[in-house]
Amino acid sequence: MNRLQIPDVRGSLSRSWERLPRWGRFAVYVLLLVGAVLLPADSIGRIMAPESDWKSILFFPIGVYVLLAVGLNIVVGEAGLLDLGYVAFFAIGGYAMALLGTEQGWSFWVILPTAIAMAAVAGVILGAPTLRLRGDYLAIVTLGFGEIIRITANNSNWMGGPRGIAGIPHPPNVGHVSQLQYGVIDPKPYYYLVLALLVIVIVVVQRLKHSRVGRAWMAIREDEDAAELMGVPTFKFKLWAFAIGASIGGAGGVMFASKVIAITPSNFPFILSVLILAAVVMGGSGNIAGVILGAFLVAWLPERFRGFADYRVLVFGGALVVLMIFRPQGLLPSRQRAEEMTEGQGGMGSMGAETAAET
Amino acid sequence: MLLELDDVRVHYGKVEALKGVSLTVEEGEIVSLIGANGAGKSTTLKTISGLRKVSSGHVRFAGEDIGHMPGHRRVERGICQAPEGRGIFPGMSVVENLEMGAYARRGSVRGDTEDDFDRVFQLFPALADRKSQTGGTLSGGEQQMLAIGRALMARPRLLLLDEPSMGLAPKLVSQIFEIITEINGQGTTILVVEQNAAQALARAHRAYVLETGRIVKSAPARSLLEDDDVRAAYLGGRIGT
Amino acid sequence: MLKLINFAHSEIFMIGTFAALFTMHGLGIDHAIGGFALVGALLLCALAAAAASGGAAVVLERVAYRPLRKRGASRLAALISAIGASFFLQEVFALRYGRDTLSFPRILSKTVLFHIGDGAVRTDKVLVVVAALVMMFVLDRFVAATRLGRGIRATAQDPETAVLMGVNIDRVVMLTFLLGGIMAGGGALMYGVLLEQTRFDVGFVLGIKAFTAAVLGGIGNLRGALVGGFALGLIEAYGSSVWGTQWKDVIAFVVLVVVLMFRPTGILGEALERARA
Amino acid sequence: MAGVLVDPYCLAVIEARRSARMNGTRLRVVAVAAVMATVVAACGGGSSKSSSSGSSGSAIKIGFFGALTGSNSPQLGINIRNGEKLAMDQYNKTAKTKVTLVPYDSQGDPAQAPQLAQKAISDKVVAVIGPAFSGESKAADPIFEQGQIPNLSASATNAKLQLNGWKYFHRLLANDDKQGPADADYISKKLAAKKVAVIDDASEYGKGLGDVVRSKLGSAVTVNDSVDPKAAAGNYSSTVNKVNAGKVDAVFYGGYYQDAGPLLKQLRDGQFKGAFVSGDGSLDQKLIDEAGTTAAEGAYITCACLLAGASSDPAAQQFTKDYKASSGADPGTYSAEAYDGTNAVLKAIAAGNTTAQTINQFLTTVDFKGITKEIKFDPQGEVQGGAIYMYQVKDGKLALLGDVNTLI
Repeated sequence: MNRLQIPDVRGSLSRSWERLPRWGRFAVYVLLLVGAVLLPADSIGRIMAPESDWKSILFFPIGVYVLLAVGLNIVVGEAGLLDLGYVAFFAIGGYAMALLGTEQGWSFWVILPTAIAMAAVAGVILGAPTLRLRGDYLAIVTLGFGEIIRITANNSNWMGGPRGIAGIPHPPNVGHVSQLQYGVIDPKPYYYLVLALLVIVIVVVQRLKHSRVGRAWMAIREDEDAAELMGVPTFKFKLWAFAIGASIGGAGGVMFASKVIAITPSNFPFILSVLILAAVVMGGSGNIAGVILGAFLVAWLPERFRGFADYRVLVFGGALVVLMIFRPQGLLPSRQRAEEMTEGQGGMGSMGAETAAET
Repeated sequence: MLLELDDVRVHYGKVEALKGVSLTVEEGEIVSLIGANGAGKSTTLKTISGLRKVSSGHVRFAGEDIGHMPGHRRVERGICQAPEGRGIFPGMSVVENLEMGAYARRGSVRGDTEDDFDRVFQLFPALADRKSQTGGTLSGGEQQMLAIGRALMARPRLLLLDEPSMGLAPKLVSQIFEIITEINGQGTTILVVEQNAAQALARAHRAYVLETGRIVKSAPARSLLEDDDVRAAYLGGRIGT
Repeated sequence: MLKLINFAHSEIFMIGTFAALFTMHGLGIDHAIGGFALVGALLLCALAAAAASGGAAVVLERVAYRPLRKRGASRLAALISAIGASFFLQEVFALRYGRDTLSFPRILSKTVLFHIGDGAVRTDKVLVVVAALVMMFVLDRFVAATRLGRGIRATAQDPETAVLMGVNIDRVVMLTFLLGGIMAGGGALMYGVLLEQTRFDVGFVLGIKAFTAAVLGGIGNLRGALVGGFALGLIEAYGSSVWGTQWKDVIAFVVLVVVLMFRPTGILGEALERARA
Repeated sequence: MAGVLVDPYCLAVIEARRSARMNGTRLRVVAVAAVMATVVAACGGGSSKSSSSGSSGSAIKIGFFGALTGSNSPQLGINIRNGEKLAMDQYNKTAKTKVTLVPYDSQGDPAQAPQLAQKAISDKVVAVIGPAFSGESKAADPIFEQGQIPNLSASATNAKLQLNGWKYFHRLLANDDKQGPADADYISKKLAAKKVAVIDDASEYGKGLGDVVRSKLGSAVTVNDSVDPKAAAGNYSSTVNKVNAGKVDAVFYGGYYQDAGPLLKQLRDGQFKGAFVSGDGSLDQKLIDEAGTTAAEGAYITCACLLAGASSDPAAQQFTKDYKASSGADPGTYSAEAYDGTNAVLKAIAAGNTTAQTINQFLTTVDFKGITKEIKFDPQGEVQGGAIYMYQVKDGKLALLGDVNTLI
């Protein structure tokens, strides 16, 4: 019975959302956007990050994590593929920015689409031989891919080895508006840049979700065999999910590298893949608002509790367990997902039969 | 009364799958439960076996309320099910699958189960030839035999059969039902769920008709065979043997 | 075995190494010993490590897995829960015992018995290989031939039908974790004897390696895990001698991808080709 | 609550928790509980902390930048912070304008460095001791440069940092371009090794140092290996096999003591009899604990730093005593450098310079005798005359052999 109570409250929220007229929803979007634009204010920062620089962490980790989580959500939340090596695409974007920026002298705006394409190609290269695998097999292969990229960067002199690459150019300034002057000191322009990209990505992803592609992903997630039998070219759509997710990761990497100037392979550890995955799942995989919330919390909480330094990871680990116990479907689950859960068969297969409990 | 369901309700999430099912099975009977796809037949069996939680109502077995008892303890009480789709363990050999049937009888050692093996191999000689073959490599008919044989290994007082004829050739179907009658003759009470209503009604003593989570008819099986509604809905107007 | 990546298994292993270390300290061992004293001490350490790891595994199952199982949560949720538990356990040990490597005392003198080519065959290595093979054999027999072993396999192959056969799933899952924990504890002692060190994050990489080996051999297949482990070890040794140690993981993963391309369920295949339709 | 600064966020949280309880909806309590537990607990910790640093608003702030938590925190953080703190405590005893220490715990993670550097700027610290790691220096120093905050590293020895034309960058010890050749010279000249194995930990620091040694030794290097200690999980058997197969006279290891210890132990277990030489990352008593006294005996370790406890200089011995009284432990690697660096800043403040710019100006001309060396910076920010010291493990302790140049 308890189980029913939880989706109910959430359900009433989403019902009132559905009742909102078109202009009402639009107004909410505009309000959210205005809120996001005003977010770097110092007064907010004093509350949100008293022991760190709020404007900086709004770009990284918060902005970048949110972007990565939205990208990974396509792979995990929409297509139901477990990817434990998502950081690889982030790294590819970062290194593309670093190498093309320092050695070829390309501009940020040229590198961004190039890197997105490169990451997408990498997604296809990883996906093509491996996407026929399922579950744990796919997980370990993706994990391996992430490690391969990092180790290769660490051991290849042309990628700077463990020293990485320094002197990465910033994006060129736009006009004389202070929000668009990309330098070392002011993090705000980078935050607005990542915000703009995020808005574009979200619009595109939501459109995609409600298109034929999105329905195909849903079918794959729910029952791959059945989808295949119904004539959904599952392999093609899985590859699409991988490529689109990868390209968003790549874009995140470009942003990150152009802000921090110097990157090393240690910027792209396995644990980052895990954190982003945790963000997606704890937020509510498949629901973009949930994913954003999850990524925000994963990025923000450790910064908020700097004073707590030694216990941060401990508490984070404990909180993940508690959260998964009480809200296995995430903080803001997607509606379809919630229904899959109550049926006891999540997209990745449930943990076992629902058996009558000894209560 | 061996088994009694009293106004049992079961939910899947928000959907009510059983809307107050009441039925009884007497010692020594074959009772069959017929109905269309999605009527709640399998859910009823799963509820009796403890795979589904009862939202309200009672399940009584041999006078004891077992509605909230975990599934594995119900097996110890003597309820054993051959599930829909047979549920053969594909990685285990025929013998190992049969041994799984005797799992609930804790003290069971080889000597003790010897008789049970003999009984199963007598009923299903085909299995005796395939003792060491893994379950996944058997044919559909053999798997069904194995599923029933495995359930018998538990020496059940009540045997639950979920669609024993599903996916089998007509000749095999009659064979299976003959064996079911034989098992019943040896003293095991049977509750069988079937879409092949003709066979089920022909072999059963009594029958219930389930429609969208409710019992809509209950009568001696023979009389249902003559029932016009039932014939129209489940027998396609044609009476089997 | 139960079809989930137990990310926290590395920490179960880590707890075993600490238990073995503390037992050695408790016994006051500070130099290599021999004869019956050695056998006794090793058995005590094995017992302590197995108890600690086994106990931790059972607690983990109760706290981080069972509630999710009861709620019919997705495997993804279980994965995150395990990752959370893994972070938590690592940090508990990091905060309590520091982040530096802790050394084991030398309990067994490392005498070279003979050489094969350039490789020296040493007492500790022989002991570990023998002990590992014995453990594998016992586990293999246990799962194949005992009632509980059958219950475990049945649950892995088809949990719902297992219940219909009278298997108490909660108990079987718990005992599976216990068994896994005991094996991890045994492995932890071997690691301690062989490499004489531990650290709060010692399990992490080993966990990933173990998982890789299991996938390489075929999940849920004990012999597959053994084959996978050997194959992984050989690949890594070969890779590091030819291309340098820094590339061995890359080589191992590339081989893994190639193997999975041709055999999507590992070298020996999944023991249980579960009908999915 | 009196005396404890409760920040508004915490109040909001307490309020939210109260209203959740009143509404009584199970959902809210459950959903928020996990986060709440964190928040409430952390508010306690966080607010008491902010009260201590907030109360001394009038004092001049000097930052610390390095790893106070995380895996390298003992060596590249706590040692340095304690040295810095000692200098400031001594100064505060007599000075009119007090100084306070503001820690920025980077955990050695370059990804966290930019926001912390930014925070240091908005906190208006006048100088920073750190960043401790070379990696985080590359991410943080450009921000300090733009923010015009003098930063003095007691430990980052990457040989490229000084080449960026930074005006606010300083470091208190010689860089790897000096340490590496010193190691190589010692191995080839003093130890007369004909065949050398050079192993590194594939980290920015370890590989950097290893590569300098490799290029200096040239063809004498017959075995190379690069092992990420995380990936090795403590097992160096393939490296040991390579070393033995190469029949080398000496092994040089570029990496940190946590990994050098097990490697050294396994090398000795594997019957390697030659010399073991390593760099500053291995300079820690724990190296001996981890390798075991027998295996560690005779190992050589270079460092551009002066381990005060191993020095017979009276000033260093006095420092060792004070340090021990102040932090309850022996001074570790880089403690004395941090102490000297802090004193350089304090001398500027004592001379009336209270802004970051004037302190930086003062640092260009500072010249005094520190514990470790004459403190005087060249235009690139490098301390002048930084020597490379050679240490050796003797009877389970780190003993100072002396300046490498004088030993050869």
